This record gives sequence, structure tokens and C-alpha cells, in this order.
Amino acid sequence: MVSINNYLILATVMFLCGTLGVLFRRNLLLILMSIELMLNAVNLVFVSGSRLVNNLDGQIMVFFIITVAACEAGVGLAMVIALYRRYGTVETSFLRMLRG
Amino acid sequence: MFYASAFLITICSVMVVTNRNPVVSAIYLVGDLFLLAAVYASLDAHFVAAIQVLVYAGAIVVLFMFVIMLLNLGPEGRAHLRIPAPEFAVLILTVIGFMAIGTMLLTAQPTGVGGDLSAAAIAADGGNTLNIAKLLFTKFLWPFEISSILILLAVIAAIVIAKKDKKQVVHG
Amino acid sequence: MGLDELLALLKTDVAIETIAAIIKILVVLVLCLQVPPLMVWVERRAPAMMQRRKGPNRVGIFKWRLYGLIQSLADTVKLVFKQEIVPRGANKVAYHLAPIFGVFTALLIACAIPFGNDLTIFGQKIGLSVVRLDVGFLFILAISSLAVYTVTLAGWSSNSKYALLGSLRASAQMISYEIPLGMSLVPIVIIFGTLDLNQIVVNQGAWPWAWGVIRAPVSFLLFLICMFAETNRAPFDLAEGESELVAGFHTEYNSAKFAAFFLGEYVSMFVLSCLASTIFFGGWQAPFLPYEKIVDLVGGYAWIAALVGFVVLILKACFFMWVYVWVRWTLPRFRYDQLMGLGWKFMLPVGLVNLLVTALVMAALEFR
Amino acid sequence: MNPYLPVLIVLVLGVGLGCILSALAHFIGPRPLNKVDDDPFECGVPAVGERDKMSVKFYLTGILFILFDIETVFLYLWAVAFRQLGWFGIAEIIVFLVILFAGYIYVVKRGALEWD
Repeated sequence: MVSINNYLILATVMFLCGTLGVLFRRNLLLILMSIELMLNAVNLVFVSGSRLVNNLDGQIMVFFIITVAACEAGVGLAMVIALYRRYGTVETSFLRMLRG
Repeated sequence: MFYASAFLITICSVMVVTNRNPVVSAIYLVGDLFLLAAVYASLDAHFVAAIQVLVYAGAIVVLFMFVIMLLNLGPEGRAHLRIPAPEFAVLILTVIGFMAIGTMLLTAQPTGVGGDLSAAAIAADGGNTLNIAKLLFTKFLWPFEISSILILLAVIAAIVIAKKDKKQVVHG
Repeated sequence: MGLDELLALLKTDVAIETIAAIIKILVVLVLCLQVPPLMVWVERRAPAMMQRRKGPNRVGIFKWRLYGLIQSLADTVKLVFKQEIVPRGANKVAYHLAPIFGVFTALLIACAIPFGNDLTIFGQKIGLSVVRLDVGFLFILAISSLAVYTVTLAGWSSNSKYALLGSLRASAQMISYEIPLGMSLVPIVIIFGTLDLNQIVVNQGAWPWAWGVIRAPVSFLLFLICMFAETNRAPFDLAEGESELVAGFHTEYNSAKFAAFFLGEYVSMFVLSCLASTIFFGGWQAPFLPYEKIVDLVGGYAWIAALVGFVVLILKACFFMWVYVWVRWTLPRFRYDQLMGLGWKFMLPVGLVNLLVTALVMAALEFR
Repeated sequence: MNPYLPVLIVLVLGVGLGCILSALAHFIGPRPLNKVDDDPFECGVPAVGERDKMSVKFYLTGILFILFDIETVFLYLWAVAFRQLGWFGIAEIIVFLVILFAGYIYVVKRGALEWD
């Protein structure tokens, strides 16, 4: 079996990609996608950890994370649509100007 | 096997973040999720692998696609090369955090505490799905019921936010 | 290496498993690739028969016309030799990816279908499906949920209004009907107590009154409707309502890519037909003839019995394929609001009630 | 042998088949493109205007799909362990379904499923 460290390194890379996306992309949709990427990195850690310590709890956690991710995506995208309808853009650089 | 999928996952992740066209990003995200499902399957987590494809790749990213098509988003311009200071700090902190976790795991390798999760043991016990189901409906009873409330709230919130009210003035 | 050593090597477990896997994959692939040309032929000749006309019957090689069967071959050749046109402004990645998605999702689902009972070859138990998983059902649902991308990507990438509209319609329809499809199968899992498709077939037995269609009739009806909706077939073929949307999401596709869409569509129809037979009509179980009896009848050769089962399954699937064609030329097309209304406001509640009733009845029967 | 290995093989073969079909046309078909050949199809009329924005209805369908999809997964889990869980499981799932059905009724009442 592949050592747990490799899974962790992979998860780190994914999480970092997600972080970079959230920090530096200006498109709200891309930011949401990057968040999904980060959540997936966490899931990977959970599943590999569950295998490592021989406990199914980790896999159930992943299941709940997926549930939460679905809800997050639904509400987040609803907000994107509402913003787009209001301001006609999904660029954060524009929306940042809304800060009072 | 793992190394091949890990390599592809890395490429896909980078492409998701760097591609200028949202739809192409979404395609790479699907690839990412599918490959992750393959990794889960290689870890004998069959159920998680199945719902990863079913819910993540088959539903969540479809929704992303829908929104991109709905808003008719084209490719965006090049990102600014200037890196704002607070964001840079966050990035550094993330790297440091991961390094800390890595060192912790390297020094203290956790060992098995639960039962046996090898493929043969799972099959003897009625399969991965059955075990997860039993655990979910006993030990994780409350999170399960709460997640139903979460879904309910998400339904209501999404409709309230996204649905155009007839009374409201319609913009654009 | 001597011949004896080679034979000994071939009798090891790994070798048997590998060879069996290769054979199974080949059988599934060859079978699936036979479907589209044959179905194209059926879809031309059957309506011709219903409408009292002749249908294509001219094309032939020398003098063999085979009732127009050669026409499919001619069409395939024609499609491949057509000029390939990528519309201006199309997104290249998505445009080329869409037909590929259609082909491989259909083939992957075919992997999970059991084509016969487990065989024991040289002491090694071999399941007669390409893949045998304890998440069987969920695997099928998961892969079929990926089929949406074919439609979405094709429509979005081809930079055409008709294609985009058609794809939005079709993908909204496909995802809407995925929910009742999933829900209609939950009672089956409750009744047979497993997600493993082969186990479901074994549990159904050879007697038709123990089959899924009798034990869960509402599920069967829901599944049948979803089958039509998932494959975008009449009466749910709004995505390609010729009068409004030209050809729907594949308006901008031509030549061999168009053929790839056809391939994907017909293979997924075939696979869903196999699935319906497996879940609701006893799969490879020949009616009134239990498997053990067939084994006895053919003199103890299990592989002949398995072959019989294979043929029986194919015949059952052919029946559903015929239903597809039959319905297409019998029922008029739905209107879009009716279609979505049927899915969300009728099938979803009915599916839920069906599920609860099944659960309560099973509970009353089993836990006293 | 990992049970997914044959799936992987079929996946590769399927993708390969799709690629071959795509490539065939590329290499066999006649090449020279006419000026109007690659125009988007508009029934022979020159294409006018931008692509329209789509109705938000499609999006609402999408989000409802996600949430009910997850619900279906929960239902499958329960159905698999139906015999082990007994009446207790049925009680749990009824609570779960009642909560979600409240959401469904809200959706119907708000008219999110009306296509006009």
C-alpha cells in the first residue's frame, strides 16, 4: 500500500491550488470551484486517514462534507446569480467597490 | 497506479485554477473529481468513491456548468500580477500549517485503533456500503437528521436568493 | 518453457482471472458496438411497417440487400467520409470532448450488468459481469449522471443558439429524471436486500411472479418512464424537437462525431434495456426454468447454461429496445412544462410514497 | 485484483473509441473549407446578435436536483441496511423525509417548478 505521506502531499498540493484560486482569481465562480477543490483535499485526507487507522468514521465524515459542499454550492451559486442580476458582473474586483 | 492518478490530479488542479475560461476549468474539475474517486476506490472506500462521482462530478459541477451557461461567461482577462499583502500572508500561513501537519505525522505515525479495514475483512462483514450505513444510522444519527435540516435550509435559501419576485423591478 | 509449464501457468488464479476479464470486456464491447447499426435499421423498418410503406431497401452488396440492413453500413461509411466542420467560435476542448463522454459513459454502465450466473472455472469463481461491486447500483447511477456532460458540453461549445437551447433543455430534463430514477430503485434494494446486481437476479429466481416487476410494479413504471427521459427519446425528445430546435444539442456536429453521438445514444438505450430486464424481469433467468434445471438439462455443463442465460437476457433487452421504437412512433411529444411537471410534481412524490409503502409492507412482513 | 481494473480498461477503450471516431473524420474527410462552412447554423440566414441569456428556471432545477440527489444517496444507505436497522431505521428515515418534504412543499408553493 502507498504510504500515507503521499496522500497527504497530494492533498496539500490540491489544497494549495484551491487557496491560490481563492486568493488570486477574480471570477466568483472560479473562487467557488477553488473552494470545492479545497474541500476535496480535505476529503482525501479523511479517506486515507480512515484507511490508515482502520476506522470508518472518516468516510462518514466525507459523506457529510459532500452534503455540506452541495448545500454550499447551491446557495453560493444562487448568490452569484443574484449578484450578476443586480450588477451585471461576477468579478470580485468590481464587487469589492461595494464595501462601504 | 496511485502515482499516475496523483500526477493527473495535480495537473487538473493547476488547470482548474489557472485556466481563463470557466467552462474549461469546470471540465478539469470533473477530471479532478473523477480521478479522486479512483483514488478512493484504490483505498477500498467504494461507497465514498461512488458518491464522489454521483454527487460531486454528476451534480455539483453540472450546476456550475449551468450557471456559467446561464450567465454566458466568456474567458476573463489576465489576473493582476500584483499580490496583495494580506493574501500573501494567508498563503504563507497555509504552507506553514501544512508543513506542521506533515512533520507531526512524520514524527508520530498513527496506528490502527479501529477494526480491520482490508478488502477481505470488509467483504466478510457485508461490504463497505452496509458498514457505512449501519454506522450512519446509529452512531451518526444526529448529524444525519441535522443534515436533512441543512438541505431543507439550502433549498429555501437558494430559492429565496435566486428566484425573481414578480413584484421586484427587473434589472437587465 | 514447455507446454506443460505453460498450461500450469494458465491454470493459476491470476491467469484465469485475467483471461476471463479480457474475454468479458471483449464480449461487452463487441455486443455494444453491434447495437447502433442494428437499431438504426430497426428504427427505419419498424415505422415503415407500422405506416405501411417500405423503408430503405435499395442498398446492397451485389445482390444481397438483407431487407435494407446494408443501409446502416452505407450510412456509417458515408458519415466517416464526410467533411468535418468545426463551427467558428466553438470552444475546441469542449467540442471534441463531448462525443467521447457520450461513448465511454454508455460503455462503462454496460460493465456492471451481469450477463449470467457465476461460473466456476478450474476452481475459480468468475462473475459474468465485467465488474462486480458491492455498490453496484450506485456505480450505475454515478456513471449515468456523468452522461449529462455530453449534452451540456456539446451544446455550449458549438456556439449556436439552437444547440445551446437544446442542450439546456436536454440537460435539465436529464437531471430532473435522475431523481425519480434513483428513487424508483430504492424499493428494489429494500426488497432484495442488496446493491449487487447479480445477487438481485439470483434472488428473483426463475418464476415470473417473484420478479421485480410483480413485487414492485410502481417502481417498474417509474423506471420505464425515466428510461425514456434519460435517453432523450420520444415522447421526451424535446431536446431535438425538429420543428423548433433543428436537432438540439448536436446541431453543429457532423461526420464521424455525429456518428459518435449516435453510438452513445443507442448503446445507452441498450444498456438501460439490459438494466430494466435485470432488475425487473429476472435478468438471465429463463422464465419457468430454474438455473439448476438448465444445468441438468444440458448435461451438467454450467457454461452452456450461462450461455442460455446470456441469450435470454439479450432477448429481454431486445424486447425493451422494441418498446423504445414502438413508443416513438405511437406517442406524441410532450410540451416542456408538462415534461418538467411530470418529473417533479408527479414522479417524485409517487416515488417517495412508493418507497415508504414498500418499506412498511416489507417491515410488516419481516420484522414481527 | 482490484475490482475497478476492468472498469479502467473499458474506460480507456471507450475514450479511445471516441477519439478514433473523432480523428477518423479529421483525417479522412475532405479538407478545403468553404467560407461559410463553419458558420453557426441559423437555417441559412447569417447569424444575428449575441447568444441570449437563459432562464433562471434551469438553475433552480439544477439546485433542486443536487439536494434531492443527496437525499437519494441517504435513502440508498438506509435501504441497504434495511433489515439490520429494523423499525428504528424506518422511524429515522420518516423523520428525514418529513423534513425534506417540507422543503419540497415550499418549492412547489413558491412556484419554482412552474415553467411558463
